[in-house]
Amino acid sequence: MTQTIKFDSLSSLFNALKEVEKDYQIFCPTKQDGTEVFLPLVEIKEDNLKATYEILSKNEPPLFSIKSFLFPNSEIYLKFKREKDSYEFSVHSQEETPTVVLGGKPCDVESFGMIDMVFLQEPVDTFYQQKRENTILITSVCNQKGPNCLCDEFGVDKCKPKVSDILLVLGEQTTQKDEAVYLEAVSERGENFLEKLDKSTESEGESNTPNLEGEIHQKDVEKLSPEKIKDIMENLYDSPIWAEFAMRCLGCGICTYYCPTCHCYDINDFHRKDKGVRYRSWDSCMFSNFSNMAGGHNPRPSKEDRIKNRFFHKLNYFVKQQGPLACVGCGRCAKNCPAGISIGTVLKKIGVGKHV
Amino acid sequence: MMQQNFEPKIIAFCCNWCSYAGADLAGTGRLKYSENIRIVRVPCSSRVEVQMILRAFQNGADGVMVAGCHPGDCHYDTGNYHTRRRMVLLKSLVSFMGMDPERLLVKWISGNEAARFQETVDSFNDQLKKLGPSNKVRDQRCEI
Amino acid sequence: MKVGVFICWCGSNIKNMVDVEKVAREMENMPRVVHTQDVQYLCSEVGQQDIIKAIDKHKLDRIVIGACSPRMHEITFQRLLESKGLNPYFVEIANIREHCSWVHTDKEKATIKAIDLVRKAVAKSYHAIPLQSDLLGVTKRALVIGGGIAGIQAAIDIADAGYPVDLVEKESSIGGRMAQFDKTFPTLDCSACILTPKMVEAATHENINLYTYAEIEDVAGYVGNFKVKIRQKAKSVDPEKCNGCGDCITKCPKKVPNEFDEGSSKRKAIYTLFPQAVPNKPVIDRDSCIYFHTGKCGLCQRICKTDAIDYKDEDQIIENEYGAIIAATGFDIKNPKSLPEYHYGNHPDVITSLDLERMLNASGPTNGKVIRPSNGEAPKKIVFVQCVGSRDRNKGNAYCSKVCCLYTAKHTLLLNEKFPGTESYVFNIDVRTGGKGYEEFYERARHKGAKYLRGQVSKIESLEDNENRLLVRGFDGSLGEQVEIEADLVVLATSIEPKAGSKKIANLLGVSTDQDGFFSESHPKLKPVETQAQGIYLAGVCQGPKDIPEAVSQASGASCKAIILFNKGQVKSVPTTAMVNKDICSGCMQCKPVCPYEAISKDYVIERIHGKEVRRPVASINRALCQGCGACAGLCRSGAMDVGGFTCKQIMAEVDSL
Amino acid sequence: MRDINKEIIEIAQELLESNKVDMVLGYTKGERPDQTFPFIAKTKEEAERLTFDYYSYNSLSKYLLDDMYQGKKIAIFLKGCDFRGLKLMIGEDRVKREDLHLIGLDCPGVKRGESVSPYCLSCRLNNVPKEEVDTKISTSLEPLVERKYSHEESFSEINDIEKMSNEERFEYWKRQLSRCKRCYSCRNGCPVCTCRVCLFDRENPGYIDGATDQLAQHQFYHVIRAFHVADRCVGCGECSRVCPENIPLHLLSQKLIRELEKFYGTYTTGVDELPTPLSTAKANDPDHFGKEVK
Repeated sequence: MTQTIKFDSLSSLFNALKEVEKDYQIFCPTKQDGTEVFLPLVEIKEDNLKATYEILSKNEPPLFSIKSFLFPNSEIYLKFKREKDSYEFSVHSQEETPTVVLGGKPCDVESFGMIDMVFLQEPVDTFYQQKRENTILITSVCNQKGPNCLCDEFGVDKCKPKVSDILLVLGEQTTQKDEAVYLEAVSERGENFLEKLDKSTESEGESNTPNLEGEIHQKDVEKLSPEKIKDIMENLYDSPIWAEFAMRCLGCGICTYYCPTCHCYDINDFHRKDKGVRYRSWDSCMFSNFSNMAGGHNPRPSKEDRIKNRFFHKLNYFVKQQGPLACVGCGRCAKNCPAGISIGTVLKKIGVGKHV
Repeated sequence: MMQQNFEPKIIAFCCNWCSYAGADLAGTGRLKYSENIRIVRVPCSSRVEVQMILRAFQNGADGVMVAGCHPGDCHYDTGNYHTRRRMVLLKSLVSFMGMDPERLLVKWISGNEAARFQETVDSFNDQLKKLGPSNKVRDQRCEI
Repeated sequence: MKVGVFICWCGSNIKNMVDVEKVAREMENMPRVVHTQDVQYLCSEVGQQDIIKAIDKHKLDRIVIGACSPRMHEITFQRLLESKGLNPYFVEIANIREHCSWVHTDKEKATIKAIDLVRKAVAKSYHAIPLQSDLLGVTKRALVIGGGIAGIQAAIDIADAGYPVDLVEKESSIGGRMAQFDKTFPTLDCSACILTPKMVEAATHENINLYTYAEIEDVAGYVGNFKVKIRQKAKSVDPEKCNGCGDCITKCPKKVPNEFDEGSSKRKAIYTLFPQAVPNKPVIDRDSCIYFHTGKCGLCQRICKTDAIDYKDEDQIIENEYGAIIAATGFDIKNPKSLPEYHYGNHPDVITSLDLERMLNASGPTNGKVIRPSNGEAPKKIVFVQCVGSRDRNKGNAYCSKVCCLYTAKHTLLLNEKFPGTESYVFNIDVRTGGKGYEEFYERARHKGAKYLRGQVSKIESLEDNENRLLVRGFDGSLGEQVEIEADLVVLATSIEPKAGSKKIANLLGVSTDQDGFFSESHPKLKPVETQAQGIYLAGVCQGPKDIPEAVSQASGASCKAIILFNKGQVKSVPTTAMVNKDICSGCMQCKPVCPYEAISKDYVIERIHGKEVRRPVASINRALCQGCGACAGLCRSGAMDVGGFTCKQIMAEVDSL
Repeated sequence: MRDINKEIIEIAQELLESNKVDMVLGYTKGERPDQTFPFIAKTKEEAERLTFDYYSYNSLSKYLLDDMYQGKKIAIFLKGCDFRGLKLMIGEDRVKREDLHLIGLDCPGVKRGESVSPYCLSCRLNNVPKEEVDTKISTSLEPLVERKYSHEESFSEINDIEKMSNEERFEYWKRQLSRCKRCYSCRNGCPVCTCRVCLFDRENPGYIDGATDQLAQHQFYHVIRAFHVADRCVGCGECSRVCPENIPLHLLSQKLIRELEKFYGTYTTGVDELPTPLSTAKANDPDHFGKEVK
């Protein structure tokens, strides 16, 4: 039974993937117009591979989290038709062919652990569940931290994430320092997929993943304690710091949309004439109309309320409900927020964490 | 090439005082033109919001027409001057984004120009038949 | 909300092309529609009763009607709703006649379209909001633009009804075209004899105020409350002091062509338009006056006993308010020079009918003698050419000038009377004599010897004979062959055209003009004197070619409309005005400059935000001024501005329903 | 050489100590050297952290619209483009000039990553006019771009797209827009998107929905957004700068500015008098729609 298979280069891995393409939808990261995107394998040409390799090799998550593969920005629930006064509903059929997402970073895949806690508990979000079970995650591991990374602080193992099907290790990250690419199955789903790949000519067959080299465990990092932070937050509800942040905040949705653990959505109907669809799409608690009520009342009228709510959810409410802090330390907020507000700056403000 | 079997969907925003009246006169004169046009009555072409035009395209219109009084003849003196500026801008933006500007027709048709109304509709209809269905700006969920 | 849908057959007008039953059936599928019905004549008493019954039975509060254009019967149905205690703007009309059954030929497609149009109307009706109109006062003073017979008549009628009227005339005297004429058809009574009394009446009427030698500068406001700027051109003669002796005119050394005689005679630089001019006080034509060019001369000032000449006189802008305006700007005649085949301008003996009219006029350039301009001798053979520039798009105008047939008949009769033995030949496409006593008049002309040739003139050229006569080449339809006539004089019945500068007036008034430049009436059949602009009415040829009795009766009609307005004393404001959603409005006031009626002004609202009182600007609408064009709503970025009857929701709903 | 940061701090501290203002709205350094972020100093100590450098790209004026700033006396640092945006707000009575102490900087241009940001190439006003502000600081920083403003060059970026065929243009924008996550940062960052309630936040009528899988919705949003700032754009480029997906949104605005200029003459928002071109229309504007249909 396959544990690890080795490809002598990224392109040979891709050739192998192409052979199994008919049974899977495979998505990989690359660059388009200089911006990191995930594209279906078919659209990835030879000259994209360089970019793809860069993304896999850099110890920083790709621009946009792979959350959207299991929890799309917008997806249709059901369709409906109206005949006179009778309505006809039909559930929107889900994609059957299994999906393979290559290139997620440990922090990204770990985030699914948290979303599971919300979506897979009763009542189960079947749309998420189906995708979750139908998706194979090939995680590109890190051998050190990027400029914005807080994975260690938030207890994410950047070398061996708990949630994953297959780990992707680049030769250059290892003691070998070669161009090879190693795929190591860490789940049953992963193993089955690797077997399929193994049959393909490109693979060099069985092997063991060489040891990673690099700043694998940061010594000076204290792992953040959810309980401690939760308690600190308890006393900060009326603190002026939220107003301070709010004064800088643009009120856009970048932090929530790029955060791999944020999972709020809105449900809408779109209909013309006698037919239409009900669909859900991401929503952001940073938007003023997120908490707007039918009567026009808004329980979180100001930016201050909203920004406070967001960080209380991450650092307090979620701990109470599920246990962990709702953050995997991917650092996307730090990277993308136009006003420089991030989980890091907040932790710093509330006096937690050395690095930040 | 003309797609004969294809019947374009045209939504026309017509100024109540000129082009709408012109369409009425075309009726009174029994002038025949294509059935594909649906007229939305507005008090003045300047009332038309850009949002409405795009909405029409979203909903699957193959062509949108905005018709007002001839410059200088506006029932409200200056309305169509504003329409003119807005539409010039919208058209250029739309073409800059590659979204077939020729699907947006802006026309000055007075209340007496029944024939001009008829001719405008028919030639626009033919032009759209040549262009074929509009699928660049259409919200796909309309077909679901 | 309960919607009732009514589809009108309009007899066969709609039913023949649209499956009305199907349309009605389809509408049953629309939400909130509780009643659908197709009716033979919805506008009829019976039809209206059907609607009323349905309203009572189903407690309908939205009525959707598929019928003729809302521009036709919207009022009818709005009144009906009002009578049932419903807001008149809860009725929505789908135009399935003018916009559907009348213009399409494929019943199936037409029916599908009709269904769409009615569905659109139903969708709109869901979002209908109640609208009211306010009552506005009316300035009981009328302005008449143009001092021709139409303008004079209109002014006198309004004045007689007891309302003050300002009559503005561009020339230095009222009278207009009719003053140029000799006799009028079909009675052949003297034009001046019947006109001058009216001119004097207008001038002396206690309620009429004359502004001669004046022009309209600007028109603002709306029905009942127009604000007009009038430019009183400098007359350079003080009408108060001047006693009209006329010495200045006789002494004035400068001679210029006399427009009143179509340039066939000369007038002085200081002049009255014609002997019976009203007011009969001269003005100085500064363009030709020596003094105003060189600063020398000044003769008139020296000899004027009453010291009325005032070279320092300046244009003045007079501002007045009016409740109603009547446009009677009259007409010009086409200059036939543009049609070389008629040789006009190349040979002095080719003249226009108006030239002949002046010659025939006893006070005209020839004191009533008809002569050949080339040599001053009496013409023996005269050829009249009809439809010069009329009834032929390629030669000028597609329309018929209407009066030429009759005045030409008149001319032949007058010539025959005054100068027995003159032969008259009339080339015509056909002779049109609609009008009381007109056909008889034409018969009389023929009986008296005028020879009518049915055919058009192809070419006129000079016969190089010693008398320098003309050769008229034409086609005689009755003989079916080319004919050539050697003529002493050729008279061209040139086309009537809108007065130069009337386009400018139309723009000032906000009245649209038709493809020929004549002012557009509100409805060709039922509103011939109204315009699309409320409170502005039309009289005379400015609306289309007419003869004198028609112009006069239209003038009386127009004045009657003004009088009605004044008697009511108030007008309903437009209910479909712009509305500001003050919660959303940012008060950026970008909409202000867009408004043509200055109806938008800045206002402030005081709000409590997190316990703090905040005073912020918002736009606010003056409903009396707003006419509901919606230019502001089209601009407003946040969608805070909206228009009653055409709200964003309504139009969006229409668009979505298609 | 003068140290601009020292100067900035002194000015801020003076204003705060003398109670001329309640707060100073400026910039401070972020975690990384290439990060500079908005910063509000309320005390002498906080003022110590104020700074200005090539990464001070945020437009601060937009913040003033938030209720939190209402009724406070505020000193604000302004680059040329920020100043233009603020002028528009003052002109539209959104903020009160008397509540503000304007500190004008002559801007050396800002950087995006290591390269100078493209919008600065089309900058029309880097040097805030002395007479318009209460305090004027001339930076000691080396200008990043040659200050000779060439009108044509300022539009060079859109020429490339205009050269494309209609289809190419469509594909180009389809690619760009399909990345849009509708985070609205382009709207919220824009100093002239100043509506109290944005059209896109209106529920009724709902103009737009979150269906990010529909190109049509993206087109709708971006066309309207660009159109609504067409005659207001101050060319600060925040729209593109804040976009995490690097969608070149400023090109849309530039295109519109050029069209406006082509037909209705040059108008520099925040410098020229209100009203803006779309609120003015003239009888003698060129007419593009009079021609007969072919």
